[in-house]
Amino acid sequence: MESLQFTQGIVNAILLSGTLALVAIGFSIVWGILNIINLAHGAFLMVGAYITYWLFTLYGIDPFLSLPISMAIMFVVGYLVQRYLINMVIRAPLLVTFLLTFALEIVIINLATFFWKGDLRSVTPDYAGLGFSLGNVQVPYVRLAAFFISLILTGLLHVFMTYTKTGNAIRATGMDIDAARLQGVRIPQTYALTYALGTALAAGAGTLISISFPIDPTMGGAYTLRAFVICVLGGLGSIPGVMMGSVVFAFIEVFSGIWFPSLKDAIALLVLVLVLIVRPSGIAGKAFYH
Amino acid sequence: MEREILLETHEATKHFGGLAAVEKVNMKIYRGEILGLIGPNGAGKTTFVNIITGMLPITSGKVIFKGTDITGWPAYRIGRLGIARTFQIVKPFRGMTVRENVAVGAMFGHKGQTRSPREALEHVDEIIEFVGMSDLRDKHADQLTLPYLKRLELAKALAMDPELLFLDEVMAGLNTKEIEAAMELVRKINARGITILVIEHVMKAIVGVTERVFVLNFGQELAQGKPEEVLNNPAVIKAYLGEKFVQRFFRQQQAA
Amino acid sequence: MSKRVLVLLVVLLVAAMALAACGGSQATPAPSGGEEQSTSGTTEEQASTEEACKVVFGAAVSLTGKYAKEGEYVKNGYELYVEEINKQDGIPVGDKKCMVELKIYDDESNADRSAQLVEKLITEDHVTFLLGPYGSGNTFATTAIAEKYKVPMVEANGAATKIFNRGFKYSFAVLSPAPNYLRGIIDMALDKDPNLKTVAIVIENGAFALEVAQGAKDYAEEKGLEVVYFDKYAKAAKDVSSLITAMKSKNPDIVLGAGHLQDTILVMKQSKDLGLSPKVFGFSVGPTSPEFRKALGKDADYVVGAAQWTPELKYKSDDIFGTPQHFTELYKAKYGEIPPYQAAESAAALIAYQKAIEAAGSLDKDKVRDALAALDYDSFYGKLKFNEQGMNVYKPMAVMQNYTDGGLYTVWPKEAAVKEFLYPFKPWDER
Amino acid sequence: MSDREKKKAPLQYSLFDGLFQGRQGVLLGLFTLFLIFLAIFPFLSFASGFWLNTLTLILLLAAMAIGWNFIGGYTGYAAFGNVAFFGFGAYGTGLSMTKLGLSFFPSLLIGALAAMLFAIVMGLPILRLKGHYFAIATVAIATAMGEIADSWTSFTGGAAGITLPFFDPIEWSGQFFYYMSLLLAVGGLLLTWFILNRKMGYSWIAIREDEDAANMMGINTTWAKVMAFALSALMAGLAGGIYAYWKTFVLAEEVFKIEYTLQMILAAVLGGTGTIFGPFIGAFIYYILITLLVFFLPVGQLHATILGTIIILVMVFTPKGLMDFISGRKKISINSLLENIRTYRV
Repeated sequence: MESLQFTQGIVNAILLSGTLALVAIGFSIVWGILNIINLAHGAFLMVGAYITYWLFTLYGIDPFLSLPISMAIMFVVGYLVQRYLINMVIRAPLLVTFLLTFALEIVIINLATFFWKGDLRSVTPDYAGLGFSLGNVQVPYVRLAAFFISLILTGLLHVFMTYTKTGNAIRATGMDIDAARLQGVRIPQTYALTYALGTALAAGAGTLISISFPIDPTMGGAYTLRAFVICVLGGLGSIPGVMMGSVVFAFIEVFSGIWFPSLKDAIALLVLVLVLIVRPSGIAGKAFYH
Repeated sequence: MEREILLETHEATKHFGGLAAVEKVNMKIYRGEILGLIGPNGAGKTTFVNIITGMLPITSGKVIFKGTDITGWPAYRIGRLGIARTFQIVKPFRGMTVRENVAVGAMFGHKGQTRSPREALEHVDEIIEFVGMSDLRDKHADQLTLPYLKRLELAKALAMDPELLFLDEVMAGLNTKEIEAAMELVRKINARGITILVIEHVMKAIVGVTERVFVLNFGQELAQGKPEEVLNNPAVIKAYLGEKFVQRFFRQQQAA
Repeated sequence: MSKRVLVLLVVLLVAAMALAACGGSQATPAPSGGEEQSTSGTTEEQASTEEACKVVFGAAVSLTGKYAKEGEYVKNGYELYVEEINKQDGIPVGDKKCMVELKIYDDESNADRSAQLVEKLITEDHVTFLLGPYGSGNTFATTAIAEKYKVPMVEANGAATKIFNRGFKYSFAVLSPAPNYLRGIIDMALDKDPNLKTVAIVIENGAFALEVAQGAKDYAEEKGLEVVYFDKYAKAAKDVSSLITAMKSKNPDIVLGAGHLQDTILVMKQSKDLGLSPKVFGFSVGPTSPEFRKALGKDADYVVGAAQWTPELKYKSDDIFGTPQHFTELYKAKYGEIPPYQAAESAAALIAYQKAIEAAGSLDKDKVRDALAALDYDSFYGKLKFNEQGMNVYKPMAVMQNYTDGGLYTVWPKEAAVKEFLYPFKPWDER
Repeated sequence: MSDREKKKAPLQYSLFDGLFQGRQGVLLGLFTLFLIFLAIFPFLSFASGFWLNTLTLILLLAAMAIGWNFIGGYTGYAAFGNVAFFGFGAYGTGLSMTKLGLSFFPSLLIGALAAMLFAIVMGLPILRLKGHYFAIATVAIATAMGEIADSWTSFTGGAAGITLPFFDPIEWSGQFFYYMSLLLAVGGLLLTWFILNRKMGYSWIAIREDEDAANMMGINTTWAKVMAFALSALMAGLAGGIYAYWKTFVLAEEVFKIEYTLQMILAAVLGGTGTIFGPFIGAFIYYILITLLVFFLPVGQLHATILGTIIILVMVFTPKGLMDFISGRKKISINSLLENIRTYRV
């Protein structure tokens, strides 16, 4: 019996790590390139989830098909937010951008609560909750699909950042803004693009989450915190680091959830603090952009 | 007569990951002298100062100051013991006035233990005048221009009543006239009985104020001696200016 | 400009408070202590006899935040009563009738705000009586304020017994206390299948749910069941799959959940994901509200929930609603859905007030308090009677089940059951 | 500058920015008037229980903001977990009163000391972290502490919390807690002033402006930072203890709410971080704004949106807070509002 707990735990953790990686990757590039802790990340994720919900509820659009739609919408929103708001104060001390993105989160959540009410909602396509069993271990199709889509999106991002001109411009900006400027990179646009990528990925994660978890306007905060922990665990600024951080975090979360359910977050957070103290560059050991 | 050694390093070494920034440097600084520390960019000059002053942990080796082994001491204890420094990239306390900036040195430095903040604030007028900033005394540091910020660095260090002062490129970015003034200032500081280590790229200044020069290259000692000798040392010229320049230099000399 | 701007700033700062404070409180004596307050109560009463008599009930209710949905039911219940009683020209007080008014603020599901608002209701708005907020946490915070000012509060949505363990004199609850919640479900399950052996209990980490769970555990053990799993999840949990997995490995016959609507939905959703199929799924709060079915669709089938009250109960009363069925009709006409029990108990709180006021023949706070303490009345909601501590321990809990036809029916107690208890829970993989 | 003038010129403390800008007389006068107003407030005719309650909350917030200012404003460490100290103070006080059976004042002391001790123990490792990492470590610790308090049923009472006795006599409890909070907030102002006159004040600001330089100049930065952290814990811990007894219960979800951290930061930022009076005034501005939005303006459920918008505007236009304008260091004009954007945009 205990072994079921263990094997199911492993499956849960692996499935969870995919979605978490997607959540964290957007957070990570914004942090790494723009040096902003984007506290509104979870709010964008929530909006992505609601876009999926409404497309499904009102027009019957399959949640997986709504993925590009919610990502595209939030890409535009993110671009505008960065271009015309955050860019204005981006070089200010950290407290300013911290509070700015926090205020953004308050506004988004409050508006969402106002228009959509605070109750839990679920996207319930016919296949929700279906799955197959490996022995006694249950693997829900939706979460499996979400896992693979997350991997694909992460892979696409990696390709984009490595092999396209724009991706290179973004990375160059993150490494040395002045050099990038001299190379002809248009910084405000590049920043906006980076942030837009971050919000689009958040929205994508929101879509995937909405298919397997109930959603509500305050759902995002927990994901912002997790993204942060993952970035620290994995080391900032590297996609493989984030992937690794997600796996480690997912295992911590799932197993502390099995053994000490009410201390789930506390354990993850104390691990974070410990990692920060002992090895401030994360377990992947890559240097941070500072 | 043997001069008194004020500071001495034994095989001081600093590694960043696998990279050796400073490798087994033995340096002696004698009380009362002005020693020049030169070397090409990336030679490890600032790193060397950082490990002596406790800004960076030393990888191996020893630092002895006034006969005390200060290896591994935190920076503030070293500062209180009588070593002060300026920073290549100026580090003013921007939210404070000039006088408060300097007073911080006076209240926490070598003789700081005995001074109250008010005494420190009153004490520093003389130093501010010494560096020629009396008129700017009550200005905020963030309103100063670069030459004054450099002087402020100096004043802050002086206010600590140091016995040994590291000057890290205080003349970089100054024009000829300002350099002259700065050189004069360095001499005046030395005349107050403060031993000085000058890190400088401005060769004119090195030749003009130092008695002795120590050359670092790739973290290791390349040469030391009198400024004129060292600067004519082909190895030093090569390290500084590259092979091609050395050839050209000697060709020119021959032509002359 | 500078100096004037400055002065202006400070003056504004002070004036903003002063003005706002003056709003409706010229009559209040300075210290806000209890004795002065009760005098002011009488002053107001005298004043209101001369004008048209009116009773103002004040409440802080969660209209936004975590308990927004439940808060809406509470507000609906209060408002339905007020609408109905005012059709009859209000509550009889002595030989005249007093129109009823409601003053409701949104406490944002926040206990601190709730307490602050109740203090405002008492000292600024001078309401005659207080009604409760939603949830044990907020109720706990607000009863302390009511007690401080010696204003009665009849609450209908805080079931935790710890609210009433402080010896308060002015707080009354019309609903059955938390430890009783899941007893009906256990009784019913054993009645159906005496061979049931094991129970797993998952608990939302909150005062109410912990009491529910402890009550259920004690009762289950008393009935010879083995409690194989008993653990809590964080209050705002968004993922309980770890607990579900742990429960599943124990293979329990009965899974009981102590919590609220949102986490109950979450537990059900993830039980399906992870294939947890016990013979009975029962929850303290959630399955009886229309939201449950809305969120889960067909997956809500078979799930049972504890209910303080159900529309099918066979109570008869001479209050304005008369029977649960009549209440249901009125509620449906006004809000378009079957009333959840939160609405009924909230309306019942006002019935308790009405009966106490009638008995006291006065709006005096202390007289009404004494009448409440002595109240023994059979309402459409069931018995309204308070023990020493102010809890209504005299009313039984019912059980409702989400039926396969999409309906929600009372299946326990047997006397009131309109449908047979569907047993066992149909495993997910057979659906 | 002649010698005579030099003698005459008073020592200028930038530490007292916002006060010693040539209008200190007016400002101190107004502030004293305001304090007198606060001191007699409970005896004014319109001082209902509700307003007493609201002002008590404001003063507690002010006290916490003043405490936050030590670490966040003067020392420059973006501490986002100060609510942990509030929670420690509340639990320390609550547990001392219920489990040890002590009376309020010794319990309050124990609570505050517990908060300070925790700050020292936590501060030593995490004050080595910089910027975002420090910020998030503090959030993480505060959140974890809250969760532990929430589930450690045998010690803290878990989610059922701790119930404290009522203040006796209950009729005066409003006034008692009001004056306790006023005392704490004003004490916090005096403490700030006292520290700024000591070397500690200079070390804090030096650390904020440049920690390396501060260290190099003989400042024991670790000690100074830990002291700043511990003193801000003292303020929050005392506030937490008063709050616990005032509310007569301690519940993790109430006393470890991350919102409290944000409120103290917002109060400090609105007023002006790194100024003596900024956090105090900011607390009033913040809370009055909230109170107006929640209770008096017809914005209904959108008040959080309006609050968020205000924060965004403040961050974009005057992130240094209003103290600059109040003190006359800056004039209110389009230019001064756009200055921030000009400096920090990309």
